[in-house]
Amino acid sequence: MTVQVCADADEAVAGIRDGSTVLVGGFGMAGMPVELIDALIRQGASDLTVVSNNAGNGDTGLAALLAEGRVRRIVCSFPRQADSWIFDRLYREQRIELEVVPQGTLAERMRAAGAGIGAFFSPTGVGTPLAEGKETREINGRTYVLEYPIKGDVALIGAHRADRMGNLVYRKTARNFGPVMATAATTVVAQVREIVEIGAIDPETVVTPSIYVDRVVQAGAAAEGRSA
Amino acid sequence: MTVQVCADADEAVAGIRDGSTVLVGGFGMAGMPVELIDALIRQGASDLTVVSNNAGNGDTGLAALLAEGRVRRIVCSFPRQADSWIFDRLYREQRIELEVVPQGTLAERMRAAGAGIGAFFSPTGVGTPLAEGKETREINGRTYVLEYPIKGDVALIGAHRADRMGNLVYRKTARNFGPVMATAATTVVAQVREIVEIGAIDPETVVTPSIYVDRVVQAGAAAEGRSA
Amino acid sequence: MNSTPSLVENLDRAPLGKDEMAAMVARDIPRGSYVNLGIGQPTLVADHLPAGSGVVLHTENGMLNMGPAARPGEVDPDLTNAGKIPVTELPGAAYFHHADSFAMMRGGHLDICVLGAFQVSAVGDLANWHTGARDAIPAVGGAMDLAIGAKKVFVMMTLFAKDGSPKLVRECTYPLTGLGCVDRVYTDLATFRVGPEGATVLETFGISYDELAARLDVPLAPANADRTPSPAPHAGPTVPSEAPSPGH
Amino acid sequence: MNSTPSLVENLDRAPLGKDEMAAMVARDIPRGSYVNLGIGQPTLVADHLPAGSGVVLHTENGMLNMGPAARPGEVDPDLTNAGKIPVTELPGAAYFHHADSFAMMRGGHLDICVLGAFQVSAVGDLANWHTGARDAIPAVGGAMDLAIGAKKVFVMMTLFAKDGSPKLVRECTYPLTGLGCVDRVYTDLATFRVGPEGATVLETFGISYDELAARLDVPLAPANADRTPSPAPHAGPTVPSEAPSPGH
Repeated sequence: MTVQVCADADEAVAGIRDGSTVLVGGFGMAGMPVELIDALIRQGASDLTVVSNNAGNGDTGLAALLAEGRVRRIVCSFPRQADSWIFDRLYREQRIELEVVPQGTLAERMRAAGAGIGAFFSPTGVGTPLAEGKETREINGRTYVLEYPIKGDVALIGAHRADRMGNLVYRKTARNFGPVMATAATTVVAQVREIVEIGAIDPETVVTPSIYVDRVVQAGAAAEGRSA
Repeated sequence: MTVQVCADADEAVAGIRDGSTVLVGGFGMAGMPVELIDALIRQGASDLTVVSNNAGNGDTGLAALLAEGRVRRIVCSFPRQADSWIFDRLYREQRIELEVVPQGTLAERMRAAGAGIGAFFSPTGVGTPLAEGKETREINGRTYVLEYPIKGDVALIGAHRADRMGNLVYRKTARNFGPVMATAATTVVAQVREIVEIGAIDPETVVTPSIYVDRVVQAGAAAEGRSA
Repeated sequence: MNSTPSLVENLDRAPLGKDEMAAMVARDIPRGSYVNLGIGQPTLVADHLPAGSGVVLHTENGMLNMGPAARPGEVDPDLTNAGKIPVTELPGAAYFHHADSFAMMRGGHLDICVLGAFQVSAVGDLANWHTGARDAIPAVGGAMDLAIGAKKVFVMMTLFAKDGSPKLVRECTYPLTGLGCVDRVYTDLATFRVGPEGATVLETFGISYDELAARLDVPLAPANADRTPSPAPHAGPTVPSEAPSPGH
Repeated sequence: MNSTPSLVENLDRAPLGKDEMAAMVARDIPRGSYVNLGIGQPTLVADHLPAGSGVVLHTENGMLNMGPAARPGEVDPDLTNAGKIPVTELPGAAYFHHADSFAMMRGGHLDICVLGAFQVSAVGDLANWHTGARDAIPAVGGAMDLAIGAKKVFVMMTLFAKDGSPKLVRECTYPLTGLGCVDRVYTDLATFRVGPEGATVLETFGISYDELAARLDVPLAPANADRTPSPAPHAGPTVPSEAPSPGH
């Protein structure tokens, strides 16, 4: 359905419910939808499951959402980082659940959700603690583990540019999880640097087609809106 | 490994062995690597399994390869067309084996081969003759059928432009199966309209990264070569 | 179900022609929908979408926001639809490869697809890829992926085959394309809702509900009536002699 | 196996430093290879690839033909490597999303990946993501995908841990990253081939083969010898007292 071009980040995250599964884009800070996360903190939804590659850095963004006690469970590949002190504390205090998923399996499980695949056999993690308790099968002499889709209620992603239909392009390695998460959530919200007219993006270069995008907001729009 | 920029289509298809599985790009004529198929006819490999969306049109290209009796088995989604008389005749004379695969399953099975997925559960075709004898499973209340990868020994694809590293871009709906087949074969050969210097393709717009491409040849190179 | 209007019997109208059926389908496509139109008759639906509808057309061979068929002089061999017919591109289009295109379908992202059919059953089973004839060459294309993928599947067909056999049936006798996947059926004589609750008649054209029910061997109910589909006997079809059961 | 040169014992050389190990790895990367360098020490390998090697670097966060780390003034927050360090782009680069990037790994398209390790077993099992400490927060990143994906996996590590325990082991005691996935191990004291046939010593640095064999509790063979790995007793390790077994 037609994309909603939002006036600010608050409008972009309106309606996210308690208990939602929220896919959060970004690899480190590249592609991280910082303004959408800040708006989600203001919006108030709690008891969230967050799916993201990392578990927050420093005291802002995803880390701030965690610090507010709004995340019940996090699904990620690499929570432990030099500056992941907020997650570290919550985890050691058993105030947050953690599911560690190999990075490629994390991406592929979201792709499966977006592509209507019910489950898939992956060679990643076979024989390791991360495959414990999972179904395995030998296919053509190689052992695989069965992995299930990860579907989001909401995806919050960062992109470089949107047109007013919702087509998205990214920039360099900030592309990372955005295009995959955009296929895997019921409501997809993109924070972009620039919104351009329909026809201004070359159809050959579109990375996330408009069909996947429900709401777009220009970064900085929230700040401008609040200062007005 | 470094891409081989071939002088003509004959060099591009050299070494294809009898009994190979050959993935052939194109949807109708769009993206069809006609010169590579013509070169394969000259090259002589036989007892081939061909994987392609269609089973040849008219008397040229894939149809001509079939007419030469070089294809033992064809895997495709849509063999029957107004101008598929060569396939039709061979099929009715039981001189060619046919595996009909739903178009999206065909694409996804090749993607699985390229992505190292051992098998996947698809909802397509459940309860139909094309799922007969296949393993099924109910996941979250929906029934899926288990599908296995299709891997090629060789892929012959058509693209619009290559750089001298082997990065490829396509044009409009001629993109179709090319990018998927390029991930799914041991040796990938691309026929392109233009070969440009390294750096001349914007890295944001590359559709098939160079890692997947083994040989490129400019369309028309063969004809020029032979007339010289 | 209560949001559906009650049955409308258009006794004064002639049965619908192809273009009128297409217009009927177009009327039911919400503004801004992402839609795939199957090859053949469903393609006509595009001509009946109002200007500014914001409907975005998908073609399985890797494109969103496909435009109308190319006119002479506009033909680009790199730009065709699923029927391999040269088409055009609208502003805001996007191209993608086949695995991505079918991931879009299979993943349930298309709002509506419109397909032709040989047979549809009252519970929404679809048969549209194979006549079951022993010497026919099977060819499925993207039909099975579309049938199970789109959020809503609309079928557009004549209600009776050339031999007079009904195409809305109790159970499909042709090889299936998908199970329980069809939501609506648009025909020359009537439009139907089909699904787990059976077949409901929404509107008729040049035929009364009772006449329609008599010609079909399918339990039917009129839209928004206080009764469930009438249990027609499973054995001993009530099909009149001019509508033989599908033989092949 | 016969194509491998015979064991070279460099008794006159000091054990290798980090940069010498990186150079040793770089020497064994064929021209034009597609290579992923793990975060940490393996990153150093890039500095030792000869000009014009044509080696193309992959970074898991979605890029091929990554260039060196960005110098001050070149930093672009949209362009980082797997370690989140700002990097640069070389001509002929390509960007792609995470599912495509890991499909590239898992699908076996990378020629070589170079990883650090806590432990490698003689048959090529790898442990490099978790020390097994009860209070450690597990974090795997892309290690498991890389371990099973690349055509060849090279490990670069010191042969002994800081506590003196050997890191080339009979069986990994740390949680595994992948089974039987490592092909070569580059250490300060020796380089090894590992795999189904066990561990083979290719070259030593500042230590003799016999001395090395005495310090490791692993059946070893010298490269290209006419004997298979010596069956060291499974119970009663022959490890000298200065190399305690890994405890944690």
